[in-house]
Amino acid sequence: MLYREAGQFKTNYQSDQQVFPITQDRWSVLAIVVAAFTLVPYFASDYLIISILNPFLILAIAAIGLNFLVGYCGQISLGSGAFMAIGAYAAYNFATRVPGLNLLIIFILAGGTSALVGILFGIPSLRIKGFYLAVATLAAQFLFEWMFLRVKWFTNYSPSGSVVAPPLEIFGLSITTPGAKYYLVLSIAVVVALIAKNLTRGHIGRSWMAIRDMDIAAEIIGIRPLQAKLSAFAVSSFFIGIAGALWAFVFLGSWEPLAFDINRSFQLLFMIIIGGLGSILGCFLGAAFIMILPIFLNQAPALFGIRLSTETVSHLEFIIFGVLIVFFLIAEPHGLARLWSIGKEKLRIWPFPH
Amino acid sequence: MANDAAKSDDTFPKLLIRNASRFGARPAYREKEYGIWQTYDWAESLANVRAIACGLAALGAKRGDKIALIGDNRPRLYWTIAAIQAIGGIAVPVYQDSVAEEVQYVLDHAEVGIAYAEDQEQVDKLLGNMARCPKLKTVIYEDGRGMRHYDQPFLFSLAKVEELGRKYEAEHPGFFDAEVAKGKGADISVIPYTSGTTGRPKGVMLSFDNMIETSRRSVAFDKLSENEDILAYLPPAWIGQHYFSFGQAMVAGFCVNCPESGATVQTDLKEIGPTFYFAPPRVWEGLLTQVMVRIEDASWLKRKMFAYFIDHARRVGLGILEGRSVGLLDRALYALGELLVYGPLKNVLGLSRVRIAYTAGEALGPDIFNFYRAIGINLKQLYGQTESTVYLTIQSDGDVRGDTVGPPAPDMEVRIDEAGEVLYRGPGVFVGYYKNDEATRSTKTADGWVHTGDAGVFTTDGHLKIIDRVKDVGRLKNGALFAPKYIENKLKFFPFILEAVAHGADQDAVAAFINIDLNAVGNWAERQGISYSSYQDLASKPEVYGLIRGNIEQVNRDLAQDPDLAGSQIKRFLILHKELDPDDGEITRTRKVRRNVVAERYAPLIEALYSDKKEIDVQAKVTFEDGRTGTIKARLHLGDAATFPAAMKKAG
Amino acid sequence: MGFFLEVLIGGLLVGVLYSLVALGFVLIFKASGVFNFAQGAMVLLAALCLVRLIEWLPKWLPALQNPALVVFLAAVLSCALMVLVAMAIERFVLRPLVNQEGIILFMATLGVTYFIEGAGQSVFGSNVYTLNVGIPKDPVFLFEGLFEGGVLVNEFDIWAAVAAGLMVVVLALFFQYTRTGRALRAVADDHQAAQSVGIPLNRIWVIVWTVAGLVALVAGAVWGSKLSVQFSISLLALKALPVLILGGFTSVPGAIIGGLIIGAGEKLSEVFIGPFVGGGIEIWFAYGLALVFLLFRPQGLFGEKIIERV
Amino acid sequence: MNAPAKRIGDVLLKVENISLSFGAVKAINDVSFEINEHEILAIIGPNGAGKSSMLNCINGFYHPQEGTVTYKGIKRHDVDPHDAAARGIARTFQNIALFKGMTTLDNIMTGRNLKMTRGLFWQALWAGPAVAEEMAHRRKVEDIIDFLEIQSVRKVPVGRLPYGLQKRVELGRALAAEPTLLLLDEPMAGMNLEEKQDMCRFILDVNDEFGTTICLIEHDMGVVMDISDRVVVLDYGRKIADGTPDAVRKDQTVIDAYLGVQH
Repeated sequence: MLYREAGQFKTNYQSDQQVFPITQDRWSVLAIVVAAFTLVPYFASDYLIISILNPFLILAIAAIGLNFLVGYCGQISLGSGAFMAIGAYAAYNFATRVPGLNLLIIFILAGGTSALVGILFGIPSLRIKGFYLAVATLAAQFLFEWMFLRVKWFTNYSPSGSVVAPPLEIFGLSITTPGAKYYLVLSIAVVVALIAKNLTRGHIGRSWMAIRDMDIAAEIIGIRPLQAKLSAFAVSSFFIGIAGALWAFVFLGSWEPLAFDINRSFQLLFMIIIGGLGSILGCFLGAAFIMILPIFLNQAPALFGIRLSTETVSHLEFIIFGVLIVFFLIAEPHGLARLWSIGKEKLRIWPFPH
Repeated sequence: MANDAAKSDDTFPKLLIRNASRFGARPAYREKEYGIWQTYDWAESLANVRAIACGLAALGAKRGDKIALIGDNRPRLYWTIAAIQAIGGIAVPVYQDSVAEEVQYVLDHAEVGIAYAEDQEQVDKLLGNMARCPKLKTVIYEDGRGMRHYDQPFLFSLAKVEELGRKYEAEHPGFFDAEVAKGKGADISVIPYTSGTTGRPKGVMLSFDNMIETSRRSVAFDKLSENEDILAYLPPAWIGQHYFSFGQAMVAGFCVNCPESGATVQTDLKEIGPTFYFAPPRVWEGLLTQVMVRIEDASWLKRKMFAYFIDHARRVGLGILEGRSVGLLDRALYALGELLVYGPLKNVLGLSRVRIAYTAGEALGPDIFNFYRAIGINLKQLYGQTESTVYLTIQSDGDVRGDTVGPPAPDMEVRIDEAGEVLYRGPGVFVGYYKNDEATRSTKTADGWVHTGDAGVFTTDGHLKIIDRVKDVGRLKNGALFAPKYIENKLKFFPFILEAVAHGADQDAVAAFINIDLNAVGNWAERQGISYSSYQDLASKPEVYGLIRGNIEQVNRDLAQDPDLAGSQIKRFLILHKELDPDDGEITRTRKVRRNVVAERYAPLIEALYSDKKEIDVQAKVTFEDGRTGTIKARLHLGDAATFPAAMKKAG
Repeated sequence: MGFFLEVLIGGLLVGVLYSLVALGFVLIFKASGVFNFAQGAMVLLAALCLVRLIEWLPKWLPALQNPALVVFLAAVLSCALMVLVAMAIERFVLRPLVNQEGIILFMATLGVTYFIEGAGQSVFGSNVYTLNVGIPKDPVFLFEGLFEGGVLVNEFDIWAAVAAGLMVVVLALFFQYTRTGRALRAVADDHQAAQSVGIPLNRIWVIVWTVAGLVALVAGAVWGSKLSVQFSISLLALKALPVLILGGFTSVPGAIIGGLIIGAGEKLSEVFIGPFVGGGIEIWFAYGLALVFLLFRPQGLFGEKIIERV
Repeated sequence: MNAPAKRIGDVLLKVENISLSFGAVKAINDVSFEINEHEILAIIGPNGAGKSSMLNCINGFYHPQEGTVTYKGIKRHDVDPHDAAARGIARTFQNIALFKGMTTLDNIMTGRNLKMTRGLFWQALWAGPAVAEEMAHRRKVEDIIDFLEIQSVRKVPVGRLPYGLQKRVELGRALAAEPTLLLLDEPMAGMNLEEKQDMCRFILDVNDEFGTTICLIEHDMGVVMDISDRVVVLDYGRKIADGTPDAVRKDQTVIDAYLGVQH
């Protein structure tokens, strides 16, 4: 209905293979990004930014990272919580042990460390597949959870194992107000989404998807499984690491290993399942869904005037979560992203049926 | 047009040189290939034409030589036409889907020396005819796919011709410009062969003046500029396509877009979104049927919304399109309709950028015509023929009606002689029929008037209304006027009827053959839960007879309103067991019925219609897709249709 | 030496309990190809149901005071609940997702895990309950003859090991020799093929999930009384994973031996390696062990060899 | 227009005494044959004769217990699939092995991955060399799409294509690697007459236009006799005939094998 595609023809391959070939899509995404940078910080309350928008963006970055591995390369990973933790503690150590480093460099180094560890834990994926691989990543999860608790060097010998993020400042600007934090996280999220889109539409992305769809055929036409899987693990862990650093520095402020436990891994996995495996948009939709649902559940009873004890609310949260996961897997295994693209398809051939 | 300016651009090569200097980097031709629209600007086009022209000269082409072109719409085809004309040659376009002997007749009749064929399929047709075309010495091909082992000496790829051309021009500097300068308005620019419904096709000689003078007027009439985009998808040999994508394109300087292949025209139309669009009636009818069929499957809500807004558009749309005053509420509702239905519909059909659209060749049903205008497509009627270089009568933006073909085109005089035949005179009048003076004399009178062969009448507000072919207009036994095409067009306005042939001359009543539209009737049958196996099976169903009878009786009611046509209401009809097919010679390539062939081949059926038989067995020879022939046996029902008393003769 | 033996036996006994939980996984994977992550939650549900019923039954039916009878009735009612849960899972989760790939089904069981944890705790309450099903807990000394102080072992663990051993034997017989057992193995190989020979797929799945529920009940009872019933029991699933890796997803004996290795390995590593590295390593040691094993035999001890065809 | 006699080059691939067994089952039993350059060699034989296994040995998917494969002069006991692909061996599969999650265009582009080398950095920025490389390879793939006449399904996910078209896309992916040796595993299985004729035309054009050597497995004798230069016949893992189509057709052992005369 909103699309006017007549007359949008392509005269070169670059415009034919761009991220948003249809003008209406390009303009609407541009509008959203501009609004996110201008209107949202102006109108949104501090509470909304601090407790919803910032975590949503950071988790979206982590979801993009995990989607590289699970959605695009088909390697199941239950260890994303640990990789976030590596990002957080690497950033912490770089910040404290190497003073004067620019914040962005710290994040990139944190991502790099996480990527290296990711490659290490990617090696088993060459011989084992499916659930067995899930166990290898689970081993990473527990190993690092234990390591950050027990090996004091990482936490700079703080007694309780919890650490405090250093004051954030970048190019001389101190980042303390919610607005500043929001801008930092938003700009990183936009850059990450763009990089993700570029990686998945090039030949690297295709080799990942080939491994995911039929790894035997991929190997025979010349794709090195070693290179493809390890690059997926590296890129995935890199972005999850950055998300971990952001989560610790910007959102939590001070944290201990428990903040990155197995439930975080499950949460990220749910985000990309519900959001849509193999879709960058799916990461944002999934992150938004998983963030907003618990908040909605807490507010909802109040709306209908029934008072519920916090305990029952948290149980209710579990129940509804469980039901929704199963519902989505039955209704649309490809998640919100597929529903979104079907909706878009309907609009494009409106008024005719899909 | 100032007189001296005429000298510098009175031929297409000169126009091309002017365009290359004036528009330079603007796109002149686009072609969908390898997934994207390959674009060639005016400067590039001129360079290629220069190389081809010199190449043709290198191959021995002389001024006045006829060079045939057989192929689909491709930038290289149009460059070759311009190149031929640059060295004084005459282009002879041939239909690309005509069979070998049709090609042979044209090549031999036009004494063609060199032929341009697009690909292996067309080259094979030419090679097959070499023996029977003594004058054909050289064949040029564009797409060499599959011809690697063709080693005939007289076969050249277009690339080789361009290479020869560049070498030739190096040896004869200034040759190209000198040749172009020799060209003048009166020279013959192109000889298209009419797909005559009667007898052998005739070559219509059209001079540069014919083409350029009429193009200048029509470009000015519709205010076409170099920013237009058109889609060249109809056969290049048809005068209409040649006029739009060569005549007007060179004059106005707009871009000609060539689709990837015949199968992808619909998607290419949507991608390009042309601003100036021409389509024969069957395309407009087919599109509307397709829309109605697809909407049937939509959800209840969408169907209701669609019906409501289309109904609103039918009431208010024409007023808005023609700028008449319309109530504020209606205008607001129409705007909402534009957002919800008309805009998306035009977008899906690829017509949202259309500024001017034409239909011609056959009559188009008024309600189909008004449907497109109602949703905001500026569709207009025009009437013309090859001999008049297309534009004879044309409707202007403010003065459009569904049932007429409009007032005479600029500087074109049109009159009706006592026999009711339409005659015209003006700049578009053709030079004559090639090597057929006898036919030229019978068509062109001494003082320059041309017989169209169509019967027509002028309405009170100066619009011409075409009734039928003069020779087909007959009288019933009781003297009532019988115009078969007029009746057939009314029948074809119903989506279920694809083709109709009316009989009645010198009979006491009118009877009709009906061809059902498999797509529309098949879909209707599914909805009614009627199962059918083949076209022939569906055509013999009693329910389908009932459906068609309803349509015929509706036509009879319309005919009853018109006093002098009330007598020719349809009393008897039958549904043919097979579609009339160009391969069987029953209709022309552009789907015009060949009456004499049909009358002679189906004589027993006509006879049965005028007897009181209820059924008749029939055996018909059919040629299949790959040329094999077979016979079909079928039992046809003969149906009766109710007729209505004539209305009182209306005043005036 | 005695101390080593003591730790070893302790480890082995705990290993048996791990394999009990692992059995639940193997059963469902063998019969439906689904890696049921919700097995841990089912153990928690069964334990919660058992312990609360034991508490509530005497209140609801004052006539019923004899503890043995109470426990017995609670156990029966818990079995009924597990059957209901099995049917619900089959009806609302498995049937709509029939022949989806393994990863989709695996994620569905994640959803089921959350649901059961939420529902179970809201119905039966979510704090810690001590469970006593009458298995004596006092320590006992074995093999006094061999070593000076003999080996200190908790009698409870022995009983638990016996219960687990009994359960394994029953299951092994059930799978190998009964008609339904054969049907189960057929379904595990190929859903369509089994259906084509007339095996009622839905009924089979209900049976499988019920049996898994009963195994969960026994595991729940044993773990419940050992560590008392609390939310952390549902994390048992994470403990059972390495056992499955070692033993292979599809073999019952594999689950038992895998459990023993993991149980012993954990305890030994905790006691002998732990102190050097800061302790608490058993949480990831089991995974490390399984991972190392996996690199040499990707399909575990007894799992079928993975053959890839083009 | 009869095509001029095809210039058959020297030996491109030599298979010597290959034996392959799965446990007790002897799939291939001491088979040797050669394939010359620009030749179309057909491997025929009843089901289970070891045809597909032979292809899998040539491109390294199976490692035979005995025997060697010499390709372009390099003798290998265990061929590594990646290495085989890198040195110009491409293949299609008996039951289509396309990447269901991608469109036709992406599937064929994946065929070119060996030739695309730009690293992560440039890909991430989607700038300079990475884009230039992608566009150049896209242009090559468009030639193949044009050659196989699948322009209209360019952006359609392969899962939705009819069987005949999927077979063509798979051939396109193999061609994208610009192979010198093309292995076709029953390219025309399950096709109707018209689709078979198209596929034959494509195979002949590939051999003729690109000079690719082709080794195909086919059951349809009509096709084999028409388009192949030489035929190797396998039966129960053993080579029972090797020669021109006509010679093989008259060979008594071949006739027995096909009529199922007991060994």
